[in-house]
Amino acid sequence: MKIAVQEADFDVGAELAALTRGQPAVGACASFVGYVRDRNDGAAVAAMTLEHYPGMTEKALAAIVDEARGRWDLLDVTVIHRIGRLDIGDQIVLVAVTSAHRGEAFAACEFIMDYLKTRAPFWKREETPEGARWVDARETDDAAAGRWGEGGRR
Amino acid sequence: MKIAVQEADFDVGAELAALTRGQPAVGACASFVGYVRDRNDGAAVAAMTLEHYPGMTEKALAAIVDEARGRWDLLDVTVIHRIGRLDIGDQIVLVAVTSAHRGEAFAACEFIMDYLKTRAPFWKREETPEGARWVDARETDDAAAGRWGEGGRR
Amino acid sequence: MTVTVLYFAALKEALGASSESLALPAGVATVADLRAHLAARGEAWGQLASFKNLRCAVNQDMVPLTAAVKEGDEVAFFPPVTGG
Amino acid sequence: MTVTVLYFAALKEALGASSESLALPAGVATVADLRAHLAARGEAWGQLASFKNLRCAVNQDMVPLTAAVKEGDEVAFFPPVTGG
Repeated sequence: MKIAVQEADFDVGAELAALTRGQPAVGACASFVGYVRDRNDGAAVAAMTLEHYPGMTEKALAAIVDEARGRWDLLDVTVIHRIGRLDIGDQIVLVAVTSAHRGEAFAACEFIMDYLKTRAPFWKREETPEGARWVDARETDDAAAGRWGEGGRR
Repeated sequence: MKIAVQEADFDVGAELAALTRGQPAVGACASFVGYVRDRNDGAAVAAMTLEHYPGMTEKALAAIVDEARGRWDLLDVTVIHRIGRLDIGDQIVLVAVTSAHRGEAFAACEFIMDYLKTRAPFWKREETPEGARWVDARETDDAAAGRWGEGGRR
Repeated sequence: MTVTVLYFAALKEALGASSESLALPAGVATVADLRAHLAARGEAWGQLASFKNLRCAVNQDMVPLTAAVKEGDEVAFFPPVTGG
Repeated sequence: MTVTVLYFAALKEALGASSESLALPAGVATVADLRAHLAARGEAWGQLASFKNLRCAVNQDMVPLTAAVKEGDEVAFFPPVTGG
């Protein structure tokens, strides 16, 4: 398991290779990368800065990954989340999950992203033509995390 | 949209970069890679050979991707499926989907994999200690594809 | 009418054939008719009648066995697919 | 008792404070009590009482405002998270 919170960019190909190389039981790798978009909530975005809560961030991500490993039969998980100033098109987050079978890899990858969005202490501040603004939490993210309930697949 | 059926291996990092580079509207990229596992249905597997139906394969994959684009608001899709002889740990298939938001990217990526598993004319032949054998279709794959029904998210 | 018939994977091995061009007698109007016509050759071909979960495609689209067959069609028989 | 209090993101900006070590009067037993104690400072601090969807963590675990506060705890207040 690898969990990293860092300013530096990451190399998705290298991270997936590290998860799967020399792992003959791996049949499936589901992954997700989030990027800085040029628009959000109807406004043009020029760049953003990601603030976090050092210490709690790593702890929260580890707890989310542990919960995923308790729900599904996973082989390995990598979560990398960037902080600091990011430009349009920059990678923000990588979640990659390996398993013997695809269903578990897909479910766990989406679960980790949904929980990360509502439980990991990161905050985005966007730069727009009207000035900088803190991004508001979305109700759809709470709904996405809520789908997973207790025990059921979703 | 890129659909390829090829003997050559593929570079996941390069394929994801090609999908997202210079695309400022991309907020999410969900991807899946399938690998040759060392075990299947309780037997050790040494290698496998993938046969396909040339012509129909590309047509079936394009139809599956079109169906996904009709169901979700996607920005781009890449599907690469290898054929020929593959060793343990080799990459078999890549499905990568970009969208503005993660929910659509995840759903479409899993949908394409589920449909590919039941509708694209590929057949796996495994080499085991007891000789070569054609892999049997799984009922769980039919069930996975059936989840998507008509119209609903799943 | 004349059609091209293709066989894949375990079925190709069982029949010892991968493709053929075939002139069909009158009365062969559907894929199911074509299967029965081929199975009537006997020996290995008899397996076509009982092959488990036999799938078929006409002109590279998967179709049910009740689908029509026309002059010049490419008809393929194969087991359930197992890619990915 | 003495606790460390942290503020993040929009809340940090609104309060003009990022962290402080604070000796609490008797009667402050929960995070909600602590919030009321801070809001009573007046001016910008009054926003704490009405901050929309205020979240809190004690010793780096997200908890409800009803959670207990003990000597030496690290208590954090922040808006709903928006990472990913």
